[in-house]
Amino acid sequence: MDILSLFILVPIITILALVFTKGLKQARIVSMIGSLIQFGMAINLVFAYFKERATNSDIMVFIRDVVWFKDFNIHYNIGVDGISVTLLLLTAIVVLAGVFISWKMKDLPKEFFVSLIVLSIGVYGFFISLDLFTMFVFFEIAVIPMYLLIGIWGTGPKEYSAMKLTLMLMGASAVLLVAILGIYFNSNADGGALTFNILEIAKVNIPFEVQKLFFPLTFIGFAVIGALFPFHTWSPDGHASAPTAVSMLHAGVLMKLGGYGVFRVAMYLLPEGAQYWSWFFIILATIGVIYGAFSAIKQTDLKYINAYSSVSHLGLVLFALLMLNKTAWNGAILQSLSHGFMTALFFALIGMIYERTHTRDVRKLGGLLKVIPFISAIYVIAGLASLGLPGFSGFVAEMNIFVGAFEHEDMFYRIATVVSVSAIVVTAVYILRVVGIMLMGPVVNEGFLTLEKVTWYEKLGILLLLIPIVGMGVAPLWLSDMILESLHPFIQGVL
Amino acid sequence: MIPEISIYEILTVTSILFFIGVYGFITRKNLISILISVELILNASVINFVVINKYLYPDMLQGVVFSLFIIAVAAAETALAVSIIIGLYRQISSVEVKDVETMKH
Amino acid sequence: MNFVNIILIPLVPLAVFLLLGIFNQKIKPSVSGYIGVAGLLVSTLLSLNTAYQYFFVNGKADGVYQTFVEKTVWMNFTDTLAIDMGVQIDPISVMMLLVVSIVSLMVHIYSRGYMKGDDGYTKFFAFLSLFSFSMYGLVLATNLFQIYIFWELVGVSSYLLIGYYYTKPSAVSAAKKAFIVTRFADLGFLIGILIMGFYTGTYDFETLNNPEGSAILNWASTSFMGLSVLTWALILIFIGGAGKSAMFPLHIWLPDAMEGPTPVSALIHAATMVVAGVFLVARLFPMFYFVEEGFALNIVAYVGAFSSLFAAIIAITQTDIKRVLAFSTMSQLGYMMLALGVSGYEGHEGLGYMASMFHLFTHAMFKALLFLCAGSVIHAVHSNYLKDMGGLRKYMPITNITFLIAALAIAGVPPFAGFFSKDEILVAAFEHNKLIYFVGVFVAGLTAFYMFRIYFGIFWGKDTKYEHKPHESPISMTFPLLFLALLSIIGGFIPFSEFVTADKAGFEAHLNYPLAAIAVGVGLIGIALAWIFYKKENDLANKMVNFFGPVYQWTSDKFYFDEIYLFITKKILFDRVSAPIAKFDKKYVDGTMVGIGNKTVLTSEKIKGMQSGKVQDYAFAFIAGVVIIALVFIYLWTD
Amino acid sequence: MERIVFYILALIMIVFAVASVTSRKMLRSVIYLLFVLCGIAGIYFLIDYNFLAAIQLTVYAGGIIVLIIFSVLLVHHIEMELEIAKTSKQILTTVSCLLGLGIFLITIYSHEFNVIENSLTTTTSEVGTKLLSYSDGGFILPFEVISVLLLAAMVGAIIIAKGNKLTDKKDNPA
Repeated sequence: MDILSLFILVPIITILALVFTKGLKQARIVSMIGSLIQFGMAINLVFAYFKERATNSDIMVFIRDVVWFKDFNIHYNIGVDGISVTLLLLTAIVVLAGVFISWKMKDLPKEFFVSLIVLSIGVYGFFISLDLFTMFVFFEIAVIPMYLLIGIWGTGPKEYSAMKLTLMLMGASAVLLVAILGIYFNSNADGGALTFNILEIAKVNIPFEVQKLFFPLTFIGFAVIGALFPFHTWSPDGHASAPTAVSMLHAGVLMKLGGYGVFRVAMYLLPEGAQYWSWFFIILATIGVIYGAFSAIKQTDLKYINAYSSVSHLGLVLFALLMLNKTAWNGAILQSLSHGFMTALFFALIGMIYERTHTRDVRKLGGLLKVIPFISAIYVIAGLASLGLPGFSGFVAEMNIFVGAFEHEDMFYRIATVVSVSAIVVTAVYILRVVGIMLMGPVVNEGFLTLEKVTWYEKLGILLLLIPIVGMGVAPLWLSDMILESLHPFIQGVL
Repeated sequence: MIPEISIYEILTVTSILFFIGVYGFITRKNLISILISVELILNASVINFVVINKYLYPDMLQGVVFSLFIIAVAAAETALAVSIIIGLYRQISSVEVKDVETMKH
Repeated sequence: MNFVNIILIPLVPLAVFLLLGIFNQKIKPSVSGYIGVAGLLVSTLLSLNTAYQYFFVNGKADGVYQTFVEKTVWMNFTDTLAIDMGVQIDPISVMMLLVVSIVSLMVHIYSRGYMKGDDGYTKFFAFLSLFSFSMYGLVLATNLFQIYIFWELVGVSSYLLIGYYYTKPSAVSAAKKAFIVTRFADLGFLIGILIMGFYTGTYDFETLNNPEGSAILNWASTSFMGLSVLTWALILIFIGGAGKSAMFPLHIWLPDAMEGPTPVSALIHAATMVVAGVFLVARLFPMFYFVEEGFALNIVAYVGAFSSLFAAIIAITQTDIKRVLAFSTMSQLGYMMLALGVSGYEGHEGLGYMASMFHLFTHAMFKALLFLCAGSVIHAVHSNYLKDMGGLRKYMPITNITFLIAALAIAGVPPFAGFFSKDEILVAAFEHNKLIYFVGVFVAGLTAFYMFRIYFGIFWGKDTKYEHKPHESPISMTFPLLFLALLSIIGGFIPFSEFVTADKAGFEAHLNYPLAAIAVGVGLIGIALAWIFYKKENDLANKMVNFFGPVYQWTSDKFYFDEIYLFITKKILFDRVSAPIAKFDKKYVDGTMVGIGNKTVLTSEKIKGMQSGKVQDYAFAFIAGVVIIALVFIYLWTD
Repeated sequence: MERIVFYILALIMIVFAVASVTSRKMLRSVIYLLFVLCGIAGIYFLIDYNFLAAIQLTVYAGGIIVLIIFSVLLVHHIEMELEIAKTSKQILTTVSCLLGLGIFLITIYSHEFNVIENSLTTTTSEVGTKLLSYSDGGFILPFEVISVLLLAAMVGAIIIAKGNKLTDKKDNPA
């Protein structure tokens, strides 16, 4: 068995094992063991990747290619480069943290963990696929369990949110499918057979007219899940209604599929289309960055604040991708990772606060630093990380994006960059507002004085997410170099 | 064949009959009237069978035989339809289409 | 140079921070105080050693102080641009090391007494250490990005320390305000860095500042809106510096920042962090001086002069002693900025630069001393307001004396430290720009006046009846006072021009006796006026207030700048931008998406009726369909 | 002569067909249909398919119409007026029917029929032979199938018409 297929296989085995469990205790132990194995595999993969990379200079390593559906030349084709490796690691960590955070899942725990792990299969598969069709299949696998997870275990208007989220993502999938087929049917532009293989298509000179037509479709198809303005509206409602672990996974990992897809498919396969359209999507992304930040200021629900903050941060990912240069792309990948950890951490903390105080309305909270100091302190740290404080991952990512974006000579792009940079101030405003109202100040509610202290599994979940944030922020060199190296073939393809 | 009468004229008449039947089928609101319209349509097509047999392939009999079959089937159909109508009338005391719309919604 | 020792200077406080931060609950408060002080003591000794080595042993080559750099790549941006982490040793960084070390150590010691019994004792020392680490990193930075990184860290430690009394809403909002205002300024800084990096291809100070380097020689190659892009970059970077150094109009956070514990005010908002802006300009001084013939430097000079005047006027009317000191800080920072602004580069021409650094050094000592004295007073009377004080000289003799020394130093009375540095500044200004010189002299007078106003108000004047009899502070608090007072007395005699100059060569600076006499005279007039108004309780002051009427009111309300900013942020940004965007999102963007969904449901609801179950309807549709298709395909399509 | 007869027959058929589908009296509508069916029988006579004409008269005019009349009498009062469709629907239907008719006619008239001049008379025995022939082109199998179908229809009709009573019995075993 090759090292990558295990990422699909282990969750499947975990699910099978979960089927035979009874009750919360067994279910969570099994899921924890499964996720721990995944986590171990992800770490092992990083080392294996470095080892392989030393001798192997292909674009992708650990490639495995099995014909899946012969008539249409669909393959089960997997492989990774530095970018997917880091994203796999992100996924493994967030899933594991998610399991810890759901330690006390009361309703239908078995089904919950099964859905959660099905979701993770989709994400793993998406990150390792090198075949457009397989990629699309995994994309769908990742999206569908979302409906169940929100619809069944959510809070508030959960059916509405679940429906909205699923419908919008499905709509995007429909657009995406058209785009993928469009690419497929033009993959023989230089002669040869039609293929879904990304690496093969990248070598083909797809005609400019075709690129112009299909780039926006591909981009929008992926960018909806990356919360591109104005297709972001599923995200606040979805996040607000979802249970904690699902919010974490969704914002932390699932939304990254958007940026990754844009990068792997739209940018890599349709570079001329990307150049042709970049100005237009730059405008949308820039609006998203500013708009998300400003929207977050006026929200009162913690999850909404975080959801809009995600819109802003992920807008920055798309913004960087559209800048079409190595530094900005490096920033985009780093930002994906960084946002993945940070937002997962945020949602975990919000979940803990909600569990204790039974409200997410900032106006009803206050003085939490006094009563639950650990959670509050971590919230402050997460907030500082989110506003791009040096020493945390967000800073590293944002600086790469800004420096990269500024490399673009064109005045229009410069202005867009300056506008996006100004989001760091607005971000500070909404983060500090929440910190000020919710954590500091006098304790507003007598009931808060007896809040339960943080438990060991919550601490574990938090630390799992916090360590990478700090690690990336303090010593970014190895990570950013690893990504930069993997970006080389891409940037050569594009420019 | 009919002396002095071309196939066009006959086909014209049958077409007219056919569309009258269609018109009736669509506009009438009563099951029996609809049955009547169906009979018109069937008859128009039967004539076509016969006429084309006669005018174009006079030494064959397929058209005639088919006409017989159609008439037989029409008879069976009418019998069944009438029994259904009567059964329905027993149940709901009406043979109006609008009262039999339980399939809708 | 022994770089291991130098790198340890910031790392020791960092280690202390991590230790205290992670084991916050487990460490006894008394122990954590010792750990904090010990950590900083190590750093201070190392700094002193570094200074000695640099200035007296091996720093000089051919009469010029060398720049030593040791760095490692932290992150790569492009093939040419990268963020390095490292330490740069040159006169100003070594001088700053001393300033930070001495003040920080004194504040650490002082805090052991001042913060005694506070809930967050350990946390406080952790934050102090974090701040010290960041500040060391800032002064040792080798490049723009590194300085930006520590700049932000300094900002956040300031945020944490201002908001230290986090249950007090005013402290929370002050912390938030400080962070956001400086963050806003940092936005300019960051954009400046981006521009600078892009056009010069480097972030390194050494490369940038080299007068023969390509960055300075080619400043005219690209221009934007009539000015060199590098000028724009420098102006933007100066905005960052102005934010941290509370220059007008980004000064509004500094008075509010006094909500923090007083030792914090002494360390961060008087001596170290707020001079970061001055340090930044000094750091990039060759660029400021050479690019576009010092266009950006002129801006620095005027902004500095105006801020200095503006703050001195406001300081006269404030009644909270810490706020008086805050505005005084702002005013003195403006002084340093204006000194930089009027400076030349080589030899004696660079007097302003040297004077600015000199003033930075002396100011750090006496202003920290003033704050610590104020802290001691506040500790004794439990109030920040002048009206609650008076006649304290009897109860707190040491505080009285040290405060007096500091006040004399800031008023520029010889032989205290302030006299020398201020004199150099005024000489430099006199030689370059008379207008700025007059502003400087006027401010010197105002400074003396407001400083002695609070001095007399606190220690003389009316004999307030105290609920608890005030008493002198413990030794842990008075020792730093005495130590800093000593430095305030002797600090002025350091031959600064030998060590810290723009071209690093060193020159002989002499007192300019006529100008010095004028400055001292103006200072003495200020002190005399204060004596008349405030020495004994009388109503002269009230008469003056009535005389100036609305002007006094404006000044005392700080010319309503807070209100203007509040209006812009609350009314315009929050209510006119943010709220509508949030509403727009819910109503239109989301509305459109939901609308599409609802329309789909509605449409299906509508066309569901077509599936009526009536065979007749189907037949009609069928016939009509067949007819239309036949029409289209047979008769229209074919020809 | 035949021409005149044909036109008269055609006129009768069309007029009565129209009357049949527009009349608001059920019974009249059935009687008009009877006239149409008779007219069709007339056409069969004209083209010399006497057997077919006879079948038409007996099965249709004699059998089916009577059946329908019975059902009408069973379920209707003779005076009852029928509902008619909405005018808009009538117009729409008319339009599409006319359009369809137009298409039919244009198609028919634009096609060259390969008419073979003849005056052959078909005897009943020929038809019978054809129906019962099991050689090539024989119709014995459909013939049998139709027989079974008629039987099945008969049984079905009886069961449907009696359906209520059967269920009644089941419901009330006593």
